[in-house]
Amino acid sequence: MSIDAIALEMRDITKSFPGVRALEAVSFDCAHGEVHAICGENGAGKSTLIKVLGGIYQPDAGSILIEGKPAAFSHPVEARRAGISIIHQELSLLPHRTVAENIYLGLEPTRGGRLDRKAMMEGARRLLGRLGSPISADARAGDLAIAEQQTVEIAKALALDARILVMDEPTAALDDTNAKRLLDLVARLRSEGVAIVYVSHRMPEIAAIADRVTIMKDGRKVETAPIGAMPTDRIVRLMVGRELSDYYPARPDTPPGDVLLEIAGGGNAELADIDLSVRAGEIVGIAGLEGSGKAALARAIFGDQPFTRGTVRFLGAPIDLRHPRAGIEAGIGFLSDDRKREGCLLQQSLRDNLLLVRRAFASPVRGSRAGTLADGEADTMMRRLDVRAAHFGQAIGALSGGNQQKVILGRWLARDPRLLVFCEPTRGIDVAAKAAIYQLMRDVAARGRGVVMVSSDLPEVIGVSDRILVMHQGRIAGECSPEVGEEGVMALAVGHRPAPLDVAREGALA
Amino acid sequence: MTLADTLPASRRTRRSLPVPLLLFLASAVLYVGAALYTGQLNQLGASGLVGLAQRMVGLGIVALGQTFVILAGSIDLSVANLISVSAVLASFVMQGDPAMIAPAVLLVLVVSAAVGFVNGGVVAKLGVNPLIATLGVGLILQGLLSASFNNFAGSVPEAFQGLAYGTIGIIPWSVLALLALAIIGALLLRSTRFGAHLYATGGNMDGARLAGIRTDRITILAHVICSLMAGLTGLYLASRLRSGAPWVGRDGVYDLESIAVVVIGGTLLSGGRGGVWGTLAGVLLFATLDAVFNMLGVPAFPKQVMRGAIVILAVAAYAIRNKGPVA
Amino acid sequence: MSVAAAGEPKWNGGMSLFRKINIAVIVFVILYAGIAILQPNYLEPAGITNFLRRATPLAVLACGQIFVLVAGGFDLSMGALVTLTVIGGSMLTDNDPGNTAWAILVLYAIGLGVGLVNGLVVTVLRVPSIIATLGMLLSLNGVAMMWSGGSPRGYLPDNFRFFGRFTFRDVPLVGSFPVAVVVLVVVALAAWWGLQKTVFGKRVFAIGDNPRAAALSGVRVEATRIAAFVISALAAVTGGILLGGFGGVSVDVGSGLELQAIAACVIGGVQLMGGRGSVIGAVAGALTLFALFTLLNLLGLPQPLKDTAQGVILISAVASGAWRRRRAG
Amino acid sequence: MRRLLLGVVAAAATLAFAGVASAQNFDDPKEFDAAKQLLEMKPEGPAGKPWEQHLGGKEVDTAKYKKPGPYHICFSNAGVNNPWRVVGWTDMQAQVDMLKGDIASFTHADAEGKDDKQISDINAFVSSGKCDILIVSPNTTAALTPAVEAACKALPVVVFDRGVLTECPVTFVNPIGGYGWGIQTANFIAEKLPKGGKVLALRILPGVDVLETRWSAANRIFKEKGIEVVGAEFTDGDNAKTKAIVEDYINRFGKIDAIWMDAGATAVAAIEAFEDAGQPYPIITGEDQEDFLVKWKKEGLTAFGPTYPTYQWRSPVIAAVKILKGEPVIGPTWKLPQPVITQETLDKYVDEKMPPLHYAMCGCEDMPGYPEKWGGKK
Repeated sequence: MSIDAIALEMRDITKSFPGVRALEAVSFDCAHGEVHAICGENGAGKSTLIKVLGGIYQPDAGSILIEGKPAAFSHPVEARRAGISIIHQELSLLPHRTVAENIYLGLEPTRGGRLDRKAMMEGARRLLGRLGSPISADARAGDLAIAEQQTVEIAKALALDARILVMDEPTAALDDTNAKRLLDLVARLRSEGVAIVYVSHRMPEIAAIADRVTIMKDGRKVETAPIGAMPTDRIVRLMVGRELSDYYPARPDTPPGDVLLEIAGGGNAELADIDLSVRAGEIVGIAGLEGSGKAALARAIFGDQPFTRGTVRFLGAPIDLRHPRAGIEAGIGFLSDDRKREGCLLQQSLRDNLLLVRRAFASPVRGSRAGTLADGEADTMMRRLDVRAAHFGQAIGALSGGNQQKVILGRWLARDPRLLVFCEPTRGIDVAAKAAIYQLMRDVAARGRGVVMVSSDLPEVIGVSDRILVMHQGRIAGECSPEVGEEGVMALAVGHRPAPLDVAREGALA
Repeated sequence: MTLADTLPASRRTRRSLPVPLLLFLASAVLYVGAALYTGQLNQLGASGLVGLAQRMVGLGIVALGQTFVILAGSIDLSVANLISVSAVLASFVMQGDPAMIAPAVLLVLVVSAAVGFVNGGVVAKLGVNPLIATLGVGLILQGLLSASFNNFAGSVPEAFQGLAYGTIGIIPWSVLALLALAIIGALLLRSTRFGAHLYATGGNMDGARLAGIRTDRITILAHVICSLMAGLTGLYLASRLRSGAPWVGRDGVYDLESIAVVVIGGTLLSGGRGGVWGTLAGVLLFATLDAVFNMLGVPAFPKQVMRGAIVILAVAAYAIRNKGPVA
Repeated sequence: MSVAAAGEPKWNGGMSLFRKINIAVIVFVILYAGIAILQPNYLEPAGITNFLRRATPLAVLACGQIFVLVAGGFDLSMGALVTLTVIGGSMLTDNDPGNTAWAILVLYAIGLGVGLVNGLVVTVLRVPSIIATLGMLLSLNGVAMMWSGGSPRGYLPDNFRFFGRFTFRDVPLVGSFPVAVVVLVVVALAAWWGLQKTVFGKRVFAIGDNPRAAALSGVRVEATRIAAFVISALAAVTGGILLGGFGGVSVDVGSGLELQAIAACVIGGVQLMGGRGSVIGAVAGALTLFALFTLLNLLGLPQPLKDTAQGVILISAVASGAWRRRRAG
Repeated sequence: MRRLLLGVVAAAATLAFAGVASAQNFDDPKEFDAAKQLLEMKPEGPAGKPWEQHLGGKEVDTAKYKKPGPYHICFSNAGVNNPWRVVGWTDMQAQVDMLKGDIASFTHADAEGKDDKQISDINAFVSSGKCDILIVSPNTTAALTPAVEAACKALPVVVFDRGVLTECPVTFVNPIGGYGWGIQTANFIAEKLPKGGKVLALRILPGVDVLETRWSAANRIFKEKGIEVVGAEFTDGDNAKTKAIVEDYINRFGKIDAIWMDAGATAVAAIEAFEDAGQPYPIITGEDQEDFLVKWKKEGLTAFGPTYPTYQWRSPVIAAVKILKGEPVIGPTWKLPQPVITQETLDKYVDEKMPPLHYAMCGCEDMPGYPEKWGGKK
């Protein structure tokens, strides 16, 4: 394959946010007809780099050259005009609009000043066909499954017919078949001379498709090298910056205690036939692809999206988890995977965030300190959690993800539930904070509490869990021990192991 | 906002209710029922129905404009004041002189557009909450206007009164104008890039920005359209009332009523979904209520109570299906 | 990133003190200085207490409205409830001082009912509060008129009017001291305590900031929201009792007060759509607004320019707040 | 954007000046003189029934409207948005009851103070074909003129209170009006005021013609007599605001000797401001609202109660029935007498059993349902 002219060059890009240096003098380039993969852990700065390229953030320092010419983007529209198309990790579809309208958002074809709906529909169908997707172009985006929405996002990027295509974890929500199809498409685009920046956590994909790899860590570029010089284990080592073994806390020798939670035949619109038990002192990992029902399972255990079928026993007694409050009252805690929308009270102080759960159950008319924790205690707790902030009266919104997560974890520790459900506990968190969170989870378990950890991050699931349940299509596809490794878990997750019959997620497509 | 917020847990496909049609049917049933009940069969004849349509014009035009800003995720509380401004401006500039019609109309439209531009700019560029921004601009307008004029100012020439009183056959011009504006509005929303971008701005501001849409400009343009519609309402009122007074907009409660009919018409208060036909159906419901209350001879005070309850229930009828947090 | 903190930053110069003081307080002091220059008797104790007395109803309304605003909603029905209170007060007392006590109880019960309905319409029927309370505004105006047949049927007895009108004479130091100012202090302290010093208040902030996070943490979002509307309605009744006491019966005392109360809060730094605000700010905002009205009256500016000035102050208060926040990141 | 803002402000400022120049003429010497003449006239008509009396005027022939009864009367009301209109509306309904034998139905539409709605209401009445005659109480004069003109073509019309700019109604009933009010009140103050006394004028709001003319006439007399008016302030009809303004004036001038009001709604609040400030009561002109009259009697004020009598709501119903019977009525303008309440006649009008915002000059004492229908107690 011939790598011709450099399509994109970013030089010494630096970007800071209050309290965080997200990028520090990062340089990066990509040629026409090249797939340049960026690897790095969450929080390594990949997404920030892409947002700078897309004109969403303006860099504090550094320059961008497109086709050798300097460019500065103050608005996404300018990046698009420069021929850059980005598939963002965060979905940005309009739920009330049709697929075709979403695909052509900002690029609507017109004829004589009027929207050419026919062209939009046809174009949308063509693009979806190219992606091999059966999605109807006039369906409302809000009615689609997450994976389907991801497909629409990709179609949206393709519609721009860009010379530079940036894909931020495009296969995260796709099953194997669709992921394979996407990789074929990437290869085709490459042969058409498109410069492709490809961000992914999936090592096999990178090995299969990338021409060069850039490793990022803690906002810096670690290394750029051709894929031939980068075997997967080296990539991982560079990403993590140390051996995986000392990254995860040691597992205890003691066997787990009594059964805390027992679910039999649990099901709802997204789940079916869930049989599951969690014991005191153990960490149960739940893995699965996006849309496999692992997030739904966590929410069902907590009572946010309750089971409609089956029985749940907690601490030996039957319990009706119809509402989060019921779950909390029984002694279950829940850390959402969406810290911003479901976790933080962004404008409130660290103390107020920490005390939220305690306050939800305190007497309302007593002083805000009564029945909760004194400010001093809250502060002590945050110091113990090693929350780093200017002061604890500061609004939580200004903190980095890791520190936010520690405060929210503290919110639950302040109530000390018997069972804690973690959803993607380290999403968007830097490495140091990750290790700290893992240790905290282990500490919780060591105190005789049960921990359920739902995560899309396979190494994390394997590194932290005592045993692993793998979800596939709304059911538990199987249970395995961490020793089976990533391949073993993945095999279950994609349904390669003889899966229990062919089940549709009931109601999901109704 | 992400899709996750708007998607119910159990992603049941919920088709949106055909709000415009339901409102239209409800209005028709109410109106015909009241006419039959009171034996005022004349109200079912052409002149009765034309009268009903005529009741829609003033609120209808301004509500069309309000639809645009609400779709964009903003809101406009200054329309009532702007209506007064444009009505007064029109009749003051015209002073009964037919030659001044064109300059007066032009001036009104320019001033309206400028007010819309300021509204949109304060919202989009200064980041002021649209309720406060437009409330403030409305207060400023009202103050300047009332300081300058304290009664009906000037008058409109006979020719200009044709706007409100002229007819084609038996159908008044103004009703046709409302219909035409609604069709233009619907076309704008459905068949132009601006329309698509407006829905995107109101539905998912960040997503729209990522798609390369200049959401600031869209917001400002929506406000300009809304203000122009308020300006047109002012012109219509000046024509219908023969003159403009600094209180015509406020007395008409066009600010709150236009918001109410837009929301009753199925447009989301947070933006991104809805359209002009729903709004027009909401206006029809309000006009029908006026007519029906008159036919039934409902006293003024119970009428107020019922209207308040109807506003709440009409919105509740479909809002109750909404699962997201409401404040 | 800085190191783990030991606590609040210590005083580091005048700038931080300046930033800590609510901007409405500063604007108020400037406006009041202007008033005092035009009419020096506003600096005498009696002048000050008299000013406070007049501003009390608005400040009380702001103290109620802030709960709904911080919870992320609006209460547009306040003004109509003030009117209903005054008219209802005259209907219930029927000019008999013996009726005052239970009449006031009934009025608060009505307020409780109105607040509950507002809250239930928002939480159960899921109608956005701006529409819900707008509907309530229309209905309450109608109810007040229906009840009285269009015009109040009785006078408000003197003991009903005590809170809004009576002034203690010959009080040491200040000379005269209106009862309304006592009410203001009590209400403001209660609101401050309730919103900023209780668990309940913290929940109000939580549901205004992020209702979803609050619900997932076990906060009863609906109940808290309903309570906020109830508090707002009870404040409106209090405001009505004060206004009726100060001025006697009339039929449109309350019109427009809801927007003034919201404006007062906003000037005082309360954030629309919830999550941020302080009672001190709301009271200072009310005093600022009232000082502005007074100043414009004293300046003899044309009456309507009062609206204009109010609009300018509103927009600049919010714009400067948005600007300061954006700069702070 | 800043430039645009400036442009808008500049345009508005220009208009502000233009506006002052264009203000409608509320100070018409001719009208002033006409009112003066009317005040001196002796009312004709049945004694003790001022709503059937008239000041001058001629009878118009109504034979062409003659119809067999009973009649369907329709009434387009501007609104019942203030106590004065509420009392009047009650008067009107009672008058309809009194003429039950002649009236088969009485349908009304309330425009809620909206011109636009009232135009539609009138059109709906005309197109309903159910009205034998239409009574209109216009919300504003100019705006309702076209609708009334259109109605005149279809059926007889009676207008009262505010007028319309057309002579097409069979008759337009109203009292002497604002100039008369201004003359009566200002003369009273001129007579009672000590030399060099200070007068504070309290007005409701600007721009309403009936109120503007009251002020212009009064101000003309104050000027003629060299009386110092220390201020003219708008109260919005708001009690709290009235008190605040009066307090400020008392503070600023030390003493205010007289209060002139263009409407009495907030008279008691103004008086209370003097009480609260520990000042002696001023000379005051209010209106015929009961709360003012009661206060006047209780405190022995030097006061004066001009009226814009609510009994004028009775006359149009009487006229309507007469017209449909073909009996002549006074027209095209029918001026009603505009009595005042003085110290001498005070006792006749004070009635503690009536509600505070009741207008004593309602002419309703002999009507069925009095006083309960008006909110009073027996």
